[in-house]
Amino acid sequence: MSLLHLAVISPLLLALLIPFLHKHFRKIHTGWFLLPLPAVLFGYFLQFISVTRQGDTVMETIPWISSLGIDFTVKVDGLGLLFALLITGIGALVVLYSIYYLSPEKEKLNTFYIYLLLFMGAMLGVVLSDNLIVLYAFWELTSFSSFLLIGYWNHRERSRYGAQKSMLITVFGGLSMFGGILLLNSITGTFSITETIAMSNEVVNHPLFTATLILFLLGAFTKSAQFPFHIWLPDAMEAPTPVSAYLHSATMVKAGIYMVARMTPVFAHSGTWVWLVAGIGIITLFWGSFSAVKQVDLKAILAFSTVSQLGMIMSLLGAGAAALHYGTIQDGYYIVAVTAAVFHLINHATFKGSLFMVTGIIDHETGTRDIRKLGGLMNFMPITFTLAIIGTFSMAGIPPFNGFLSKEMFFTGMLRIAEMDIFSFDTWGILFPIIAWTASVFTFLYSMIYVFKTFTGKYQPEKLDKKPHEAPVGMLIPPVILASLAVIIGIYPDVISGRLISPALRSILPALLDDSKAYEVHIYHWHGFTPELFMTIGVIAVGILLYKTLTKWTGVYRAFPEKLALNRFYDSGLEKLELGSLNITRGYMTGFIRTYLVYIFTFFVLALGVTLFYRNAFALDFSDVAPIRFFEVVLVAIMAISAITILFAKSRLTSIILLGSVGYTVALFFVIFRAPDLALTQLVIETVSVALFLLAFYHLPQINRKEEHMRFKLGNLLVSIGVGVIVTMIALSAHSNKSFKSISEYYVENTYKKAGGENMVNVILVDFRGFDTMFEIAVLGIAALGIFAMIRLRLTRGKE
Amino acid sequence: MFEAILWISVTFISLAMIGLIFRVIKGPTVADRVVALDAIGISLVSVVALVSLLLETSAFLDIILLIGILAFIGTVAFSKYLEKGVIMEYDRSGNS
Amino acid sequence: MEILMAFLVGILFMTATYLMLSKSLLRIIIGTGLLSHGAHLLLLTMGGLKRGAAPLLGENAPAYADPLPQALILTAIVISFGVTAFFLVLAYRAYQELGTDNMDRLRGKEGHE
Amino acid sequence: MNNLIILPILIPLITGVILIFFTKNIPVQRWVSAAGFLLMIVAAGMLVSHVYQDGIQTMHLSNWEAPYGITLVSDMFSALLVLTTSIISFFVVLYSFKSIGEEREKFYYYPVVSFLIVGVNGAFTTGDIFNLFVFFEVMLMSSYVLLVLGGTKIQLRESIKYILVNIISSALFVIAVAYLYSVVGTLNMAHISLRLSEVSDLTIITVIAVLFLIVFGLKGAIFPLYFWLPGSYYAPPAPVMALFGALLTKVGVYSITRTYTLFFYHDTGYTHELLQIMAILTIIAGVIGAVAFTDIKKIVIYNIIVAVGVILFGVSVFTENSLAGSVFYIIHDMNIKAALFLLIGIVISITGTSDLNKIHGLIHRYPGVAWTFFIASAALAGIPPLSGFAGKLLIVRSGFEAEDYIGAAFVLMSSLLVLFSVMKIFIRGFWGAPRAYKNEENAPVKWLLFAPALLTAFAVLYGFGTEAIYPVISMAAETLANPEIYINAVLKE
Amino acid sequence: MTDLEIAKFFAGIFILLGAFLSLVTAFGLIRLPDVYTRNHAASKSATLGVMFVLLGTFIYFYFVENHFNSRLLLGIAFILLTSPVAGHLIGRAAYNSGVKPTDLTVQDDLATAKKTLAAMDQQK
Amino acid sequence: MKTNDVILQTVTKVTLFIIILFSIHLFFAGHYYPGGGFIGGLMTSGAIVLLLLAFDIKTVKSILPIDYIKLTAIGLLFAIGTGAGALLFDMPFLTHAYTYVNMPLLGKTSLHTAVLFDTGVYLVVIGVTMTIIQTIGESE
Repeated sequence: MSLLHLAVISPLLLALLIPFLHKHFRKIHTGWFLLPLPAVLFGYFLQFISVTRQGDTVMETIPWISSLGIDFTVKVDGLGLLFALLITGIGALVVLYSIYYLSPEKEKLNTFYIYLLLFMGAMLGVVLSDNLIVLYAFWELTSFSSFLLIGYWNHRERSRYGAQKSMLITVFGGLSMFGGILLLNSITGTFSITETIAMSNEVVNHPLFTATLILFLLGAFTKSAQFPFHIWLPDAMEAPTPVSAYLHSATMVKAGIYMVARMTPVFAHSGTWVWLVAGIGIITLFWGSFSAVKQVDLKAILAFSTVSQLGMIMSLLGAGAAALHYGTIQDGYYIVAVTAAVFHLINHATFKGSLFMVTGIIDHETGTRDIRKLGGLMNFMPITFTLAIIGTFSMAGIPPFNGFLSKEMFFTGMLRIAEMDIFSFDTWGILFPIIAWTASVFTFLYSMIYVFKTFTGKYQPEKLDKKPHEAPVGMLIPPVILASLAVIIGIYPDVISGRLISPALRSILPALLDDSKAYEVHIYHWHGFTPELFMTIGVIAVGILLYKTLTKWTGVYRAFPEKLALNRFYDSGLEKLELGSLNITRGYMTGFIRTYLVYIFTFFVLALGVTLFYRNAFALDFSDVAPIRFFEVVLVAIMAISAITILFAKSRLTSIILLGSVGYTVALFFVIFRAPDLALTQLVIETVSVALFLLAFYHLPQINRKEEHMRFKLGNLLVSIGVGVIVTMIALSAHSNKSFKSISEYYVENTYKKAGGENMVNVILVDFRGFDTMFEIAVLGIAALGIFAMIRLRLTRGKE
Repeated sequence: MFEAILWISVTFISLAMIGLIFRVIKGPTVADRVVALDAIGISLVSVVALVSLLLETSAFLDIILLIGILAFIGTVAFSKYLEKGVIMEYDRSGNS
Repeated sequence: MEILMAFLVGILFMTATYLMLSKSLLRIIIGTGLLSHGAHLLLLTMGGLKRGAAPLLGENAPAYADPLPQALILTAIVISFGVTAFFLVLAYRAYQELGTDNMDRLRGKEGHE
Repeated sequence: MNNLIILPILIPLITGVILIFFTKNIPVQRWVSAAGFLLMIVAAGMLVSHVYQDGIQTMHLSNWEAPYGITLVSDMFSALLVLTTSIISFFVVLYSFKSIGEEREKFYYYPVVSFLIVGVNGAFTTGDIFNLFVFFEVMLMSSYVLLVLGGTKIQLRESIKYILVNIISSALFVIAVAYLYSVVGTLNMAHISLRLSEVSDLTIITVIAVLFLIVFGLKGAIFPLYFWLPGSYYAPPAPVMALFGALLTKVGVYSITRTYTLFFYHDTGYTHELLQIMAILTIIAGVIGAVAFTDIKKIVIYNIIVAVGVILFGVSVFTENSLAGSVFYIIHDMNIKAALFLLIGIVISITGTSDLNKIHGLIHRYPGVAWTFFIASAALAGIPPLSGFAGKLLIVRSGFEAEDYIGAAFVLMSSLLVLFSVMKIFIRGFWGAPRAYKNEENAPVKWLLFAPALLTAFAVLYGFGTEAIYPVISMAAETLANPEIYINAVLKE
Repeated sequence: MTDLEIAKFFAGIFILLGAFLSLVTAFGLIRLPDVYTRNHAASKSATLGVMFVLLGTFIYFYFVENHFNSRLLLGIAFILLTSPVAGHLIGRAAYNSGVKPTDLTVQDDLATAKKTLAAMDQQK
Repeated sequence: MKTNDVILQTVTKVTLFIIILFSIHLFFAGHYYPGGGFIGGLMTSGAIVLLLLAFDIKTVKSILPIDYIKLTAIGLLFAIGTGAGALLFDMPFLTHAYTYVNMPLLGKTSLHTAVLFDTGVYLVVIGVTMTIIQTIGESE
């Protein structure tokens, strides 16, 4: 096990220790034990920058299930490292923040931190695994730890709802991706991502390519809350705010982005990929920002904003993938889009992380997140206000914050897309910049709503539970760090461009950027009077206009039919699933044994009948039959008549007697077919059975057949005739297909010679097949025990 | 000749059995049925004897005694059932 | 003869099925009795009914009936006897506790109890 | 001559018989059965290692050469199942100590459980088709007794249905054997396989194959034949339910696997296609049922059906990999089903109900139970790296490789709904505001949790240690995929 | 006629007679009016019939096949012993369970006796 | 109603003897003629049933104070023991051994471990049938 592996699973290992730490150091907030870990890991991963900057990678392998090609391979390359740094860096800040946010008296800190560590480890595993199966395992672990974190306050109905929803949707995606992984594996024969990328040509030309691609994208889209799977994210806001800041803005939701970026080299050669990723991304962008505007809960605004920002990154990745489709860099023509994606990924983590923390502070200090109750907080919490301004302005794409830079690049990418000629991009491509711009307007709008509705306007103390004041320092440090990052990156973007962005790009577009000099990222503040600049100015202008006239046009949202809301669709879908299943199940599981038997017998008749017919198996061969003798016919007649008469018997006694007569006739058959042992046994057994019948049925009421209707009888008759016919037909065919001599000859020869007996049947019973007999008497013994217990042991319900 | 006799006898007994079965089915009382069943049991003895003769084997002769025993036990059980409604009493000395 | 027996077995299975589909517990149990008779006869038939002496070496016959199916049937008979006895007692107890032998009333509510 | 192979059958048999003599002495009942079962685990473990080292183990009972006497055959598949059965039954017995109640203990509960295991292990081990029938009957008879033991109303009512269905399936088994005997004239499974491979006209064999599918399908609860199962398994107390859920259907599944790999592999275009369709329908039906109910017993019971479908799908694909997947999965499922049933047994003993609407917030007082359940549920759904995963991976991948995309997709998506159904229990029953229950104090939760917790731990180990088990499993799959290995081991010495 | 044929002849006679008696039994059982008379027919003639058949069988096996079969003799003895008892039990059971004799019945001694007994009990 | 069963009881005593004799014959003849432990056991229990019919359960219990369930278990042990005996000689389970000996009076007779096995069957069958019958009888 290398140090790298240890780094990946160290959060999981620490999670095991948490219960002990929590139990024995009650006085210390459990979070303090956690804090060093992400910090140290962050430092550890920083070292790798020098490696990835050279275009090198580090790879370590521990064999796991090598027979299936599943090994725990950790690979650090530009993309993985970028994410690892995000996870550990923001992780450290979130842990610090949580120490002040969660009260050790009121909350179960041990479970909280176990979940958090599980998540952190899982996330590191996702971004650093080179083996798809291991990646998938960690992927599901993120879903589960997210489920647990969302349901942390599980006494709340909404928490449970949100947890279930997020789990269902993300696990659905995970399974789809698993299917994709397996399909991919059946094409390439490997689970290693590195090897798969090397084989991307074969993948693209495989007939199953599109299916594989879609399955992978389902995984990525659900995790990254892309339209229409985004509905889980707003409900996930039931989690404690540190969790939202960490999982639902900075890391987990980015796992989908990671996946798309990671698989771009494999899939991006096809236009489908470009279309789907860019298309879904842009729709998500628009829908998220559009929906965010109508929210009144600060966290909900941020949730929809996250959805929309993720859509933006996704669409950029899709647009950039075209570079691979064309197989050339073309002067960074499409690479700008990928660069923007990676860049915005970082930016989003900074400003959204800080905004979530700000929201947490507001919630913590005022007791509400409802913007209708808030207002004028500027005076009470100036630092928080400053942080919020930085965060929202960056989010809205206002210079000089980092969001502005990536937004500019985003417009560039979208404008480029319109010029592509994949599928129908030449005709529909023009929609991309238009939607992008519209969405940016809404982004601007909700950013303004967030900051100004909360911090400016009228202070409404009567609606608040407590008097607001500035948050404790510990709680402010993490958002301050993030906000300053947003500013620093905004001013000096090249701090990260060479160290983080270029190596990541190299991982996303390996074939194009093998030569490390091929493309160096440089981010400029000023491009000249480009269309992008005018678009930004337009966004701000229209945004301000819309903000001022907010009350006049929000009716638009009410016009949107509630019935078509995706949430409604999910809820009713789930309800219908349960109810429908219940109805279906109740429909056939009637509890009537007769129904079950009808199903069984019908299946018996149909399956065998169809097989007989379809395989043309029915055969009739008279050559090998014993002659029929008179008294045999008589016996057959007696038996048939007795059996059929039972059907019409009206009294229980008659039925039993007729059954007995069938049994005795069977014994006679045994006589004429030369089976003396059988005849003896059958006679005695039949007698005992009849006696038992009489004993048992002495207590049962007379047969009442009046309740049986004609249709009922007719159905039964049909089924029974079918059964009889099938049994006969197979018997005839089986008899006519005798292909081998029975092994019985051996018994005839050896019964005396080797077993020292003369009665073959008996010798078979006690010697050749004595084992059968032993367990046959065991069956009898068990039956006796059962009968004894059944009659003697009578538990009443209370004793159960 | 001998075989012919056997066949005739088989026919006789077969006919007899059919008659007895008729009685079993018809009743009218349970006692009638029991009587007929008893007779069937006894006739079965004859049938088995005849079959043994026809098949020229002594393998089935044990069955004869067996049927006799069973028929007897059966009849006793039946008649007790008829008479008392129970077949086995737990304690006869008591007022069962 | 095998062909005739095949038909007889068919009839036994038919009546057994019909009885098992009815509502009265008694008829159902009688159906199971018929069913096992049918199965045993079928096993015998499938072994071949060719003439031959009873499988006793004392018979000194040139050919014997196939002893193997006979042994199997014997086992099957005994087992089905055990099962039938158990079933009968169960029926008796069930009637005592539940007060009905009508299978329709023995359905049990799904998801309750 | 190696007599090891018979010990997993013989030990519980002797244990059971001895226990009959000490009916009223409950400590003896408990500890003798536990000791016997422990011994059985040891024997089964040794058997597995023997099979691993020396290949298929056979034993010609009564020393009669192969097709004439009864032969016990332990290939890796059966040895593994025997081992799993032994372990599960041991834990169920431990669990029963404080769960089943003294009345039942006095009325042959432990002997009958032993006999049940005799039947199950015997069915896994035997190499003779009629002997298989006999072991089925041992198993069924024991299950009848266990089902009805106690004689409550619901038990009596459901027993009738259960017995009726099984009588029918037994009769069908007999006629299936009869037909087969008519065609091939032998009963030894290896010999049957050998002779079947020499038959030129296979049409009737196909029909018989379908009949066998129906026979075993009734026991293994595949699609149109499983209707009896939910009601019957609902009635008995938790440990019995665990035994049934973990073992009984698996015997049916085992038998289908055995016959469809050893006998009926000549007309796969028809038989295995049919099996596949039925497997998929089984999955769908099971999932629908699992999702439908808000009763914890029902939910887990319907999950049995899903698992049966998944395993049989692997069998129907019929490649070495898919069979390996099925072997993986069947062992996993036995283990995890036992754990789940025992866990919901604990829940019922705490709350006194199995209605999910009346259970809330158990996690606050019983975190151990809750987390064990959580892990077991995740394992059930095949979440990596827990135990169901490797099997599902192999099955689905083989499905893709064999171009049975739809079936593989159903297997995959069944995981989601399975997870949904069991997480429903977790979310509604364990989460939520805590509440108090009557008789809560009387539930010996700590003792009861022991068995399922260990079984769940096995599930985790099984998942993580897949590589360690893999050679064993692939050996089992290899034997299944190549019938001649089996035939040679039995017939040519 | 050889010994063998003589034996066969006697065996045949016995068997035929026995079979005939069985037929008569059946005839009786069908034609006779009530359970008591039927019981009469069954227990007398059927027993005799079967004993004849068995005797014939025994003779045949003993003289022709040279096979002395003790169970056959035991069987004859058994039937001789039990058949009357069985008849008695059925008759009594029928009476006690209240089966009415046929209208042709002239006299019911047991009923009278029972009445007397009952009357005596009452007097006490 | 109290009845007088003198006739039945007297005849029972005689027939009982015949039945038992017959059952023992069937049991021992098994290896050579039709019969065997199974049918022998059934006949023996037939005899006991006849006793139960003619007398009553309590009387029969005092004559034959047997716990039939334990009898079943003993029978099973017999059968298993016979099989397991072979294990001691490192032979497969249930391997039988036999030899022919010349006994005075009886002539050539075989000593066969299969008889032991059959004894197990015999005991089990008696045990089981009597358990069933007696349990039901007592429950009435």
